[in-house]
Amino acid sequence: MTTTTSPAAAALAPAEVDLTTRLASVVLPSPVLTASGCAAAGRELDGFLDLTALGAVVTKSIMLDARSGRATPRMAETPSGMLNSIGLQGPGIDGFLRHDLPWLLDRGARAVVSIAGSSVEEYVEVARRLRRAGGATAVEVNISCPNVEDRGLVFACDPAAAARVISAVRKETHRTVPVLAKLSPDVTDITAVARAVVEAGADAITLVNTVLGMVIDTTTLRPALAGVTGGLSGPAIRPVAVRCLWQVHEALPQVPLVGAGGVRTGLDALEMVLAGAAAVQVGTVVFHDPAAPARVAAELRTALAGRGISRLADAVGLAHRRSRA
Amino acid sequence: MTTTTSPAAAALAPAEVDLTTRLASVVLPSPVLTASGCAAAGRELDGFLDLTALGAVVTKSIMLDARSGRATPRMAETPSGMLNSIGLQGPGIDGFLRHDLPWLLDRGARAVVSIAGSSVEEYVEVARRLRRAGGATAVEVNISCPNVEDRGLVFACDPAAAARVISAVRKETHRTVPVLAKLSPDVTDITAVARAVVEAGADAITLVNTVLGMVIDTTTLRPALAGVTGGLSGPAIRPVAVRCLWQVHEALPQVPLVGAGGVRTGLDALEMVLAGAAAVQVGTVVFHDPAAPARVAAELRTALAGRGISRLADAVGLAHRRSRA
Amino acid sequence: MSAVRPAGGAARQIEAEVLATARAGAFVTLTLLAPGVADAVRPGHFVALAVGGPDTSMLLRRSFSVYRARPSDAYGGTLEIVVAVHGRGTAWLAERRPHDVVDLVGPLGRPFALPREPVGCVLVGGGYGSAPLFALAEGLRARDCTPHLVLGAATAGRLFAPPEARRVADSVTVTTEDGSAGVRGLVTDVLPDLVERTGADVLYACGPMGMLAAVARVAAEAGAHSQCAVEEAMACGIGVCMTCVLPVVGDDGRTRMTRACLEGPVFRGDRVRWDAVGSVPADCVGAPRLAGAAR
Amino acid sequence: MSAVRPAGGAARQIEAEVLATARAGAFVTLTLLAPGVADAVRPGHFVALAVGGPDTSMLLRRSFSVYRARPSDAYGGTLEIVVAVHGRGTAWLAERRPHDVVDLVGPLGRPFALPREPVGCVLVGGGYGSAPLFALAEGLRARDCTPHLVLGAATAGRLFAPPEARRVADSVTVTTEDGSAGVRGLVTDVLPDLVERTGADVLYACGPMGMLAAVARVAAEAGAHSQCAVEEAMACGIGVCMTCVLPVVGDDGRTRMTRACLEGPVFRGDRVRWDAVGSVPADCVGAPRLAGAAR
Ligand SMILES: Cc1cc2nc3c(=O)[nH]c(=O)nc-3n(C[C@H](O)[C@H](O)[C@H](O)COP(=O)(O)OP(=O)(O)OC[C@H]3O[C@@H](n4cnc5c(N)ncnc54)[C@H](O)[C@@H]3O)c2cc1C
Ligand SMILES: Cc1cc2nc3c(=O)[nH]c(=O)nc-3n(C[C@H](O)[C@H](O)[C@H](O)COP(=O)(O)OP(=O)(O)OC[C@H]3O[C@@H](n4cnc5c(N)ncnc54)[C@H](O)[C@@H]3O)c2cc1C
Ligand SMILES: Cc1cc2nc3c(=O)[nH]c(=O)nc-3n(C[C@H](O)[C@H](O)[C@H](O)COP(=O)(O)O)c2cc1C
Ligand SMILES: Cc1cc2nc3c(=O)[nH]c(=O)nc-3n(C[C@H](O)[C@H](O)[C@H](O)COP(=O)(O)O)c2cc1C
Ligand code: FES
Ligand code: FES
Repeated sequence: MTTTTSPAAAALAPAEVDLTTRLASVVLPSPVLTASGCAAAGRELDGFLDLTALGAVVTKSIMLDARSGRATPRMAETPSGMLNSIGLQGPGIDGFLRHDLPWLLDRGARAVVSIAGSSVEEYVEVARRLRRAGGATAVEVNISCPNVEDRGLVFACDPAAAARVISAVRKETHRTVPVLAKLSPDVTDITAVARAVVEAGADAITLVNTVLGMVIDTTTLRPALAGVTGGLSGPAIRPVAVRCLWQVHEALPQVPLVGAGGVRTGLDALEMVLAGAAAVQVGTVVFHDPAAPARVAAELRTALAGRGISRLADAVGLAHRRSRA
Repeated sequence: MTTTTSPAAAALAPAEVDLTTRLASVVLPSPVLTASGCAAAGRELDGFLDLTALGAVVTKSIMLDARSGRATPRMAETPSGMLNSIGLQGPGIDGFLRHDLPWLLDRGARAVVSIAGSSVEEYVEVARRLRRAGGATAVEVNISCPNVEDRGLVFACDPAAAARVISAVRKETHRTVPVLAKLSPDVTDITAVARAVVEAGADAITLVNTVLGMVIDTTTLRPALAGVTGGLSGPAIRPVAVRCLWQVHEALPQVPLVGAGGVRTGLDALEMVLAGAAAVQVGTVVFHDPAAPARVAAELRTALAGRGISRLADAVGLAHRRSRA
Repeated sequence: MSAVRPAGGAARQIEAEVLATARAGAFVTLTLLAPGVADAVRPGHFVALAVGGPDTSMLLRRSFSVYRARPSDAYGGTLEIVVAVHGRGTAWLAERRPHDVVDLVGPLGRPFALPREPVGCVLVGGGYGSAPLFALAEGLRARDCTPHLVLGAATAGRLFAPPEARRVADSVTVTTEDGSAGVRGLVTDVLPDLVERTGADVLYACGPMGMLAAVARVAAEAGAHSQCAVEEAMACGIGVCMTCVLPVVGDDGRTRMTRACLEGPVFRGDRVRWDAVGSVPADCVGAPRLAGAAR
Repeated sequence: MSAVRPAGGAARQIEAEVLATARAGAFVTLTLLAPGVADAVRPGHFVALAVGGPDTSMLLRRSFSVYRARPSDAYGGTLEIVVAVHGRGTAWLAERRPHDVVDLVGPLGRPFALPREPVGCVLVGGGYGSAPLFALAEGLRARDCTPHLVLGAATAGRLFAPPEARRVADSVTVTTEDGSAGVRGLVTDVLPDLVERTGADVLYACGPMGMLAAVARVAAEAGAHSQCAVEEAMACGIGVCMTCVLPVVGDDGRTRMTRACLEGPVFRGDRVRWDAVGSVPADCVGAPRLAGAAR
């Protein structure tokens, strides 16, 4: 019989655990963040949790101009998940910098600003204005957007296109502000895209965006979403996110990773940390439990303490080292 | 307000619904099949349901030689799904043809025989022996196997490699026996692989095999599966399967499709039919409910009747026509 | 109408104990112990309940108008909701028994705006949409307004018309499509007449989208105000996901895709682009200039 | 030992009503109405229960040894299982109340083989692993065998030792690792002595893998037979998925990865490759010749 040894170290008091984490040049007091598009720009969650205690608020991806987003229905519930097709509704970068970012910073929270574009130029312009305004702890680049200059092909699905966006945004961003490339899991080889964005200057990688899915309404006999297909998120996709983290950490062990995809509990966060994530984002589960990011951080602290792990940093990628041992 | 009109046709009696379906040259009395690897070779399900009433039993993928499969643990439960890493354990084609297929045919059931290989030559040899033995209603080619001749790259992840396998198997298979290519959803562009296998001679396409996933055990701090990564299946992935069916039916409306991925109820089956599937497979849900394929067929019949659809064939791809209307 | 609710809104997340359940026609009413929430509820507010228990495959909360709230009763604050069983989530709620606990977030949204003057009001409810109107009628009476109720449904069984209806309103008119109760027809068949007869200055409505559009039209034709509570599919209920939007005209005259959970569910009837609900009007702020927008 | 169970096995799928629940130390026992199943149960059989209700996120059944089956009692066939709460599925089962219904498939697997001669037997249970041994002891007595029980656990609370233990067995020995009940130590500390004293010809065991391996070793050293019921993670329980395998030597002397749900859970102790459980021995039929097998 193969014995499944649990780590020998004795349990600690939760308060003894050091949860600080590093994403390239930035140190965050907690490894638990919100996920882009699942926390708006933070304000609506205030009161449900302490925004300042989060690693950061990752804001809804912002484009150059105001966008209406798609028609409704924009969502469908699926087993242990949901499908969404919002279409990046938002006020545009200027409105965001005037109203949303200042509120978040005044509140004392850290902001990871997610940016999007439909051309390399649009990403560049959004990054430039963001740099001018200052205040962002990091920039997360949502490259799961169709490239209007290449037949609507999604940037994240092509290593070269992904690299072009990241390299352009990296140039437009102050060197002390890390650039996170957020990848789509809908690719044949996630490590190829990861390598391309790291070579292009990404300081860290967020894994994963939603998985392309679809629901057909069996009453109307049509697609449930106005946008026909949509992004699948929630606990249903967690095994996919963990697999992507594992593969990318295996390929690029030095690159800080941020996990996203169905994190519901502190043990889910720990699972991602063990796979290689230095931080995790809580997205869809916020819709179920608005205080989830704070709860997940507390549960992660307890879980690390119970396993005798005194520093989060020691747990990052630990499953790789233990499975080789 | 956009009104969601449900189909005007009046409800029918379930018995009036014609469930027969056609997969290329073969007509099946029911569109509900088992899924490869989720029903062994049918025998163990006998007693839980009437095997002869199924569209067909799709047998566990068989390779040339006997295989032990992987070490354990081979499974982990996930939210609304599970992960497996069996490693194609089986008796090899000769043992299968001697013991398993004859039992199924004697029992009066139809057999869709799933074959696998680690090289084009292995697929060819398995197909050849299968042809010699006869009895298969169709051959399903599981191309989600690593190609030992190309650094372990999975055939299904490369349109050219996928096409080579299908074209070789098509040549070795009697022309009245349809060849189904079973695709992996883990690709950037499923329609590219679909086109390639159809050009190579596939008579129909099964969508989808499992999604590559991973679970880390937060007690042992190691991968939960001995095989590290595994295949995610069950209702969690249904939106991915429906999306693949939709995309491939949109691209290749003339090609018969077989849906697989999280079918639990008759409405789930209907959803896949509306997306373009002429038949569906019930896989993981059999572990929950051994009689599921029979129940799903009955529920599908009732669902079609309630919507005034008298022939399954009329519902295939209907959501495409209704969403264009 | 388009400002974001100030940060730190009144909404709270609590574990609410089920105190009582009852059947009312096709509906189930749940009475929930909701200290700290019940006090803050105004007519038109809604609450979002987690469904299915800890191992559920249902990730999203279900939204319900508050039927009655008792801020400081013997239990320290209770509220009642009316549940129509629709799919599995509402079925689960209808199976709850006293002492069970449900996770509740509320109060959510903006309530009905009340007139400053003592005016005539007509309150129109479709199906369970009537739920918030009885407390609203009481609130209107407290301001010396004269509330008249119109309750409609497809059939008698789908009417929610509790006994207090006659007590809280100056008149109650019932319509059913099949004539199984009250006047046969739609609420809008009786509405113009009632508005004229009562000289109502404000119409309040809660129910299906088509009914709300009709009420808004009747109000406009009669030169009255209208306040319509919409029901849009909501993933979060708290303003963070952008799934619940509909095209609404702002104070600046421009149309925006507006969150029903945060800036609604109650909207001025003359501000909602009823004909465009479900789509993005071409003149909407940020409407796509070309087809195929980003995910 | 390696033949497939004949098609149309005795297993059935039923909706089993919970008749009674009880706490027993760290365990909960459930009594289930199982007509058509209870009759076919022999000691060592298991049943697989669906957990979590209709909207659950838990897809897989949970397996339990049958503790007692009463084929033809007043209810028309009942069976009892002993549940140790481990994760969410067992927690859900432990929350069931009389009149609740659980979906059950059974009886599954191969039961313990009984000796043809009246011989001495030692029955070893670890934790809830003792559950099937009491009915087994009764069955052995009915064949004029003399059963001796050894029940072990980490602590007294994790022992499952119901009152009838003393009635059904000629002797009962208890061990706990912390000494909180019976002899301090492992069952294997007392086993060789007991086997020698009783001259047992057959050892039966159910419990953790390490314990089973030790029992099989003691049996081999004493020249006795052993019958060991293993507990492997099972996705289907009915033989279709191949998740529950362990390396077992067949009649032909060759090792195969063998399904615990269909050809077990009871195996001859001398046939299981205990040291290789969890791995594929290199001499196993079909063992990989190179690393990296197909998915
Ligand atoms: C502001 C508001 C107030 C409401 N008040 C009431 C009330 O007082 N009484 C009452 O019975 N119902 C009310 N509803 C509708 C109620 O929320 C839905 O019937 C319920 O969410 C359906 O859940 P289900 O699991 O039964 O159905 P399913 O169809 O299985 O639900 C699947 C998903 O779709 C969403 N959904 C389905 N139908 C609706 C709908 N009509 N509106 C919004 N989301 C929907 C669900 O929330 C869920 O996420 C209200 C909805 C809103 C938005
Ligand atoms: C033949 C057999 C007989 C058993 N008899 C009993 C019994 O009489 N009493 C009892 O309390 N338990 C028994 N078990 C163990 C019981 O099945 C598990 O404790 C239970 O499945 C755990 O489910 P969970 O949801 O609580 O745990 P989780 O860890 O949440 O389960 C997750 C998944 O892992 C599987 N799993 C986890 N632990 C085990 C385990 N130890 N064995 C098999 N599968 C596991 C579950 O089935 C599920 O699919 C038996 C197992 C087998 C195979
Ligand atoms: C409603 C919704 C909106 C989203 N919007 C964005 C977005 O604007 N930009 C982005 O990068 N990801 C977006 N995402 C993806 C999430 O940030 C996250 O990567 C994904 O949902 C997986 O995590 P989760 O399962 O925790 O939600 C969105 C997800 C949801 C559910
Ligand atoms: C335990 C298990 C074993 C499987 N084995 C095979 C296999 O041998 N060949 C194959 O083509 N697919 C195999 N599959 C994939 C299924 O046939 C099916 O494509 C997939 O699981 C999605 O359907 P489902 O969600 O209904 O299970 C297996 C799936 C499971 C869960
Ligand atoms: S429901 Fe999420 S923003 Fe309104
Ligand atoms: S549990 Fe599926 S084969 Fe044994």
